Amino acid sequence: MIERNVMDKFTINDLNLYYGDFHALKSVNLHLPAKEITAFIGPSGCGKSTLLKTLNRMNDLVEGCKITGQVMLDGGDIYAPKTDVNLLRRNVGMVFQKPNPFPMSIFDNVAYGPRTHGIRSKLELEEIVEKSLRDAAIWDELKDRLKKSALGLSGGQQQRLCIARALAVDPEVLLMDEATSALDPISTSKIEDLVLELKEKYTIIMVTHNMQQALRISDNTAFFLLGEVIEYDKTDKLFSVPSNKKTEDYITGRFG
Amino acid sequence: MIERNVMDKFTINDLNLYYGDFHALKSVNLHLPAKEITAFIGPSGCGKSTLLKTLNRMNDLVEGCKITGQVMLDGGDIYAPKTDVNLLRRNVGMVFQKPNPFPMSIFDNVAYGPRTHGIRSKLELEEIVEKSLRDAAIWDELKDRLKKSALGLSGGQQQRLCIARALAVDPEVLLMDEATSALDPISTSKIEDLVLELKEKYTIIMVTHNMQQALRISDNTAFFLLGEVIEYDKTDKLFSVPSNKKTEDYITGRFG
Amino acid sequence: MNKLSAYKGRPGSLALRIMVDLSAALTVLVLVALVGYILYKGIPNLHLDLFQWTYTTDNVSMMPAIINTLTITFCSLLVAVPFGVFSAVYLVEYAGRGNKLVKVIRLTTETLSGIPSIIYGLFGFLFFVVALGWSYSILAGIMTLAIMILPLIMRTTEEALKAVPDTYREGSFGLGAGKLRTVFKVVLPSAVPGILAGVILGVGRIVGETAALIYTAGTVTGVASSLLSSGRTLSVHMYALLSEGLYMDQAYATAVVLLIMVIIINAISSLVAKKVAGKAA
Amino acid sequence: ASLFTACGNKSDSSSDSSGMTGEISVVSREDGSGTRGAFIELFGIEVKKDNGDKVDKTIKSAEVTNSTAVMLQTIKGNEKAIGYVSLGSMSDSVKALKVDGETASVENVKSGDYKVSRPFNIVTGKKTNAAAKDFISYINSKEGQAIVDKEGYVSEDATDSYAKSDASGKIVVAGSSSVTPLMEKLAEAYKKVNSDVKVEVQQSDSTTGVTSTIQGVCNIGMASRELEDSEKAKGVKSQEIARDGIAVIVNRSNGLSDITSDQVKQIYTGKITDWSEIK
Amino acid sequence: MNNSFKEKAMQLVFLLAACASIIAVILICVFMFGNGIPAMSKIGIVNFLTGTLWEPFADVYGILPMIVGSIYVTVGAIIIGVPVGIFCAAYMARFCGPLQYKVLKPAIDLLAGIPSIVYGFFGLVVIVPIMKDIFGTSGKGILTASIMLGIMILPTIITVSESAIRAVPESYYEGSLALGATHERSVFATLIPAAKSGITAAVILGVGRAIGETLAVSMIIGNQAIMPDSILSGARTMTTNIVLEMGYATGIHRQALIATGVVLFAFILIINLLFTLIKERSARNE
Ligand SMILES: Nc1ncnc2c1ncn2[C@@H]1O[C@H](COP(=O)(O)OP(=O)(O)OP(=O)(O)O)[C@@H](O)[C@H]1O
Ligand SMILES: Nc1ncnc2c1ncn2[C@@H]1O[C@H](COP(=O)(O)OP(=O)(O)OP(=O)(O)O)[C@@H](O)[C@H]1O
Ligand SMILES: [Mg+2]
Ligand SMILES: [Mg+2]
Ligand SMILES: O=P([O-])([O-])[O-]
Repeated sequence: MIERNVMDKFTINDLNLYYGDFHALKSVNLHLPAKEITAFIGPSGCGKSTLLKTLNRMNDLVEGCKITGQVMLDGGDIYAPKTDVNLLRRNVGMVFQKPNPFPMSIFDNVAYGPRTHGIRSKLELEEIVEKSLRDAAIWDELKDRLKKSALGLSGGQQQRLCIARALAVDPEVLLMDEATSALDPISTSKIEDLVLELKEKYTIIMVTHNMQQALRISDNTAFFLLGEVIEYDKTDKLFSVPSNKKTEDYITGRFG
Repeated sequence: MIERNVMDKFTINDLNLYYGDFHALKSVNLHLPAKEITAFIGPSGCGKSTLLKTLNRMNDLVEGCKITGQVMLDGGDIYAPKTDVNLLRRNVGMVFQKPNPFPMSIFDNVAYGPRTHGIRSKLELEEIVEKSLRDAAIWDELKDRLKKSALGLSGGQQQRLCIARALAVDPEVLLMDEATSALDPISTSKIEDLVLELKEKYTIIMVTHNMQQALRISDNTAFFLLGEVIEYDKTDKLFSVPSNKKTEDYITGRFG
Repeated sequence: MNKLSAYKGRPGSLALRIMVDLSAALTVLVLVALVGYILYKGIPNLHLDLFQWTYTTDNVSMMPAIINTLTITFCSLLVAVPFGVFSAVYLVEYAGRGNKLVKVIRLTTETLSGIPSIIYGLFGFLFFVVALGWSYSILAGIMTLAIMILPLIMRTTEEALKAVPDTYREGSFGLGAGKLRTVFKVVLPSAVPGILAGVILGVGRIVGETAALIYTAGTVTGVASSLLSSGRTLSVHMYALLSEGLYMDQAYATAVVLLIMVIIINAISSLVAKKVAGKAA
Repeated sequence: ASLFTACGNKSDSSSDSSGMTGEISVVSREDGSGTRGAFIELFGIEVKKDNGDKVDKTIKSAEVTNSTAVMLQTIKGNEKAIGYVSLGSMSDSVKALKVDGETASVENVKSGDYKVSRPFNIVTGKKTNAAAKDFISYINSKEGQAIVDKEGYVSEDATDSYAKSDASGKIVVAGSSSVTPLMEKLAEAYKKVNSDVKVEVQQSDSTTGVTSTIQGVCNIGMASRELEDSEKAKGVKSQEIARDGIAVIVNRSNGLSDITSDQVKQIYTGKITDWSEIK
Repeated sequence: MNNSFKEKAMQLVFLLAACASIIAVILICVFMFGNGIPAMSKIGIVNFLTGTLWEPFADVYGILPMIVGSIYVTVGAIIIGVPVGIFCAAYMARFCGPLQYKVLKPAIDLLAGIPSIVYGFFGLVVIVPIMKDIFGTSGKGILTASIMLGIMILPTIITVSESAIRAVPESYYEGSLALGATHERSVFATLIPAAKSGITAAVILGVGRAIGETLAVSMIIGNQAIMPDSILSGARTMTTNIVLEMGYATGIHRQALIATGVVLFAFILIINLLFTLIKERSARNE
């Protein structure tokens, strides 16, 4: 068990989510500590991505998606009517499974967020872009081609660019949905290193299929099955002495 | 070292491949034994997919792709002018990284190949479809919905359907390009089991990012770096006592 | 390119190949015949007289018509494109997916695209010319044409918007951008080539239109001096020249100029499309 | 075959050398058109019923066109076709037939020897401004009618010369496409004698010309037909400014050069269907 | 706050733009129905739709011949234009080299930009005489008009189909090739079926163009208001009926012509509805 703590970034209380008639998340209760890495694992279709999306309300975009329960960010209910969704998404950045740079230049990609939030000064933008790309460990590779289209980058570069893009708006939380599953081991390794560094400043929540990855970099792990949280614990503990039989079955499968 | 053998399915002699000016494969020499599983591993961009595609001439589709050297299938040069490319591709089936079922019914997907090759009789087609789906270990799951669109299947099901589709034309070789990288562990496991069964009848050549996977199921492994074959050996041997320093670095990296 | 031997034992493929090649050849043949016909009939009749600044019944100049065509084309697009694009944005980005109203709009607008242009002309005459009191004026013509090409622009834009991957939208929302910004900065720029294809089709219709204009913009032979004065486009000019059979030769010469104009407009459009697409890719 | 005798006496005509055989392609104008109205009336294709209603007996299989250019091109391209067209639009690409021995010409129409013609009308509403009146007076003047003559139409009798008034402004003349070419010529000539009035000519069709006048969209309407009662009821009246002869035309390769009005009637009512029946 | 106001304001602008389109649609409908319905009721809907005589001078208005004419010509245009168009689109998307494409693409754009009056004269001067010589008729008629319309809908069908075929994921094509299918089979058995919704849209647009085309058709179809008895016989379509007589029509005759437009509108609406239904059904099956 992970103790509840006032420092928790997210507190999820009895969250239920329905896609039309389909009950996709069932009474989820979780509290995600700040400045730690929490991993969501579980078989395909168990609701990992769905839960991740509820944290920055990307599920608002899904038609017929209904929610009951509470998601608190720093103690405030993000589903309260007065919540500014755009501000929320600015604070809770997201990196997608498939890198999705915009069809514009590398610079414009990273500057997109700051510009959205009203930064116009060229100098300031240049600073932010450089800093974000440095933070995403890709500055050296890209600094000479900032004006080139982002679509010309390799998959790994695109993904790190997307991370830089997310960092550029200076979020507090970074959601990553299988952000490395489309990448080769070397790119993956770079991004894992990066995530470990980012932990200093950001709260990171990641979905992964790769249990080694969860084991390697996460502090806490939640195991999902059919929309339910089966087990949530410190990563070391969950992988070494799982308290639930189902968790054990899953992680000790031949993939353990 | 793996001894050359008259039973080898493929013999690749001094193969060079260029994408325009880019030298993507450099003097590749390989011989791939029949009815065994050979894995290609190596970092992204090292030429694994490229080499795989030369084996059924899918690289013909790439503009500006030039080849020198020889690829022999059962002793015949597949790049000889008189080669019937369609026949070659029938004999050397391929399964892609992302499952790509056609947007038609499950039945029609599997029957597509046989129909292409002139089989019209409904009875015969039904037999082939059932057998192929059984071989791909997915018959029981799908037998009641053969008339439904294949696009409604889950990723793992789609991939096994694509394998069934490849089997339906009765090939001798199956090329698999990261066929499980888009799948969850349970689906991956099913497909690995399947591949091990298929080995009885087919020669299988697979590209994978996942070294555990290579270790688990392949007989031989070739390690690629920057378009060159660095080491090619029995899988056990390559992973336990690699003879090349680079191989060792790669497989003992944090991903080993 | 297609070695015959490759089709040995595959008569179906060979047949398909032949059909494909024949169809392409046929299309080219038709075009060559059409263009050849226009040039053959028109070029001998092209005289400098036809390009004088003012029209008289002696010189039958098409210069004013050329200028009017450009004015009307430009202004019609100026009206129809924002309305068409904004409507499409509403339908695709804002209205809910199952929205019944959207279906109705889509159906009726699509239906309107099959209505013969003379009906648009009569409507424009009664509505713009008479009811709104604009009398015969290029403004009446512009509005009528704008309505006529609106469904076209809407439809092509809709398709183009739908083709923009959702990942772009997600990416933008995920950064805290609002819907408006997402639409203008990410979605619309990616849809520009598709929208331009619609614009090209629209230009084709405007430039080729006669019936709808005769009853609205009128057929005055001079350059329209303001939006509220009448003027004829090249197609109307050609139609007028032909109708009584008095100026057949000049009509054919007009067809040549019309052809050249279409080529130029298409070339410019595709150039713009390339530029925009190039910027995005 | 009964017609054989009807025109057999004209030995000087080249009709017997025609040798035309084959089904006649009959081409007509659209219902309601002024040209068609005049044509069917004068050739007796239109029959009055007892109750006074008129019936158009033109055979249903006749091709119909609403464009003079299409008429000319159709006759030009089909050696078995017959049609009719305004004299003002006659061209060398087709051949006009003499009707009952009379050539279709302006002089013959004027003298009354050639009967097939239609009126060119201008239509005015209640409020005709000074500028429009001035233009109309020009049209009706000697100078104006001289232009009508010059352009190959049949002028009206005119005795007075045009006297420039001090009217000025813009007037719109709209309607019949058949009248338009003449009106353009008139407007151009008028501009030379009174440049204070600007005349805009809008070419569309007779009905639109009348409607536009009623609606006040134009000052003067043009119609190549007489006004309907329903239109007159709306306060417009028409005035003839010229007449336009209508020529019966055939392909140039047709050996025929003469036709009787009865033969035209028989052809257009479907009694004669083959060229061999015309000798 | 400022932002959310802008959002709301622009959403309103978009909505208003969409409404403007609706208003335009409504205005035109009101105009058409307002003029057409009274005539229909005076003539009697049944008489109007099923009457085979069109005699405006006798106040007899039956448009069945025109309905039949429109159907014949449109079907003819589809039979001629659709296969050629789709094959040609396949050629452009999948068979031709970049050089041929560079020539073909602007050529087809050009075809789309040529005004119908030019098509009409081309038909009159080139196609009609050919048909006359082959069949010994006057050369004008349903077949001639079908050929002409078949040509005129080509650019629409080719352009829209080509982009639909291009939009099909390459993976389908590769999947088919990898099964040993020839290039041709891969294109026609996978790409084209996968593009069917786009191709259907192309056909609908083409049908719209064919059924609504006026000027060119009126020059080469003969325009006889009689029931056609063969594909060589002359006929009149609903559109040519309107454009032909509008110039001199007054009173109920004029209204009857606009009522013809209403029927046409209903026709296109029905066709679109049918296509929508088919599309939805096939979408549900997937
Ligand atoms: N938009 C939607 N409408 C209806 N059902 C949905 C929707 N999105 C997801 N689902 C369903 O909700 C369940 C959870 O989906 P989710 O994407 O969260 O799974 P996941 O754990 O992320 O799986 P994966 O590892 O494959 O990404 C699945 O059964 C899925 O089919
Ligand atoms: N069509 C092409 N044109 C030009 N270069 C290409 C093309 N396809 C691949 N390449 C280049 O050839 C090299 C080998 O590519 P290949 O796809 O074979 O790599 P891979 O080993 O399969 O990598 P991955 O694990 O990422 O799939 C790469 O550097 C790649 O950029
Ligand atoms: Mg997921
Ligand atoms: Mg690869
Ligand atoms: O044919 P119109 O005289 O009415 O133009």
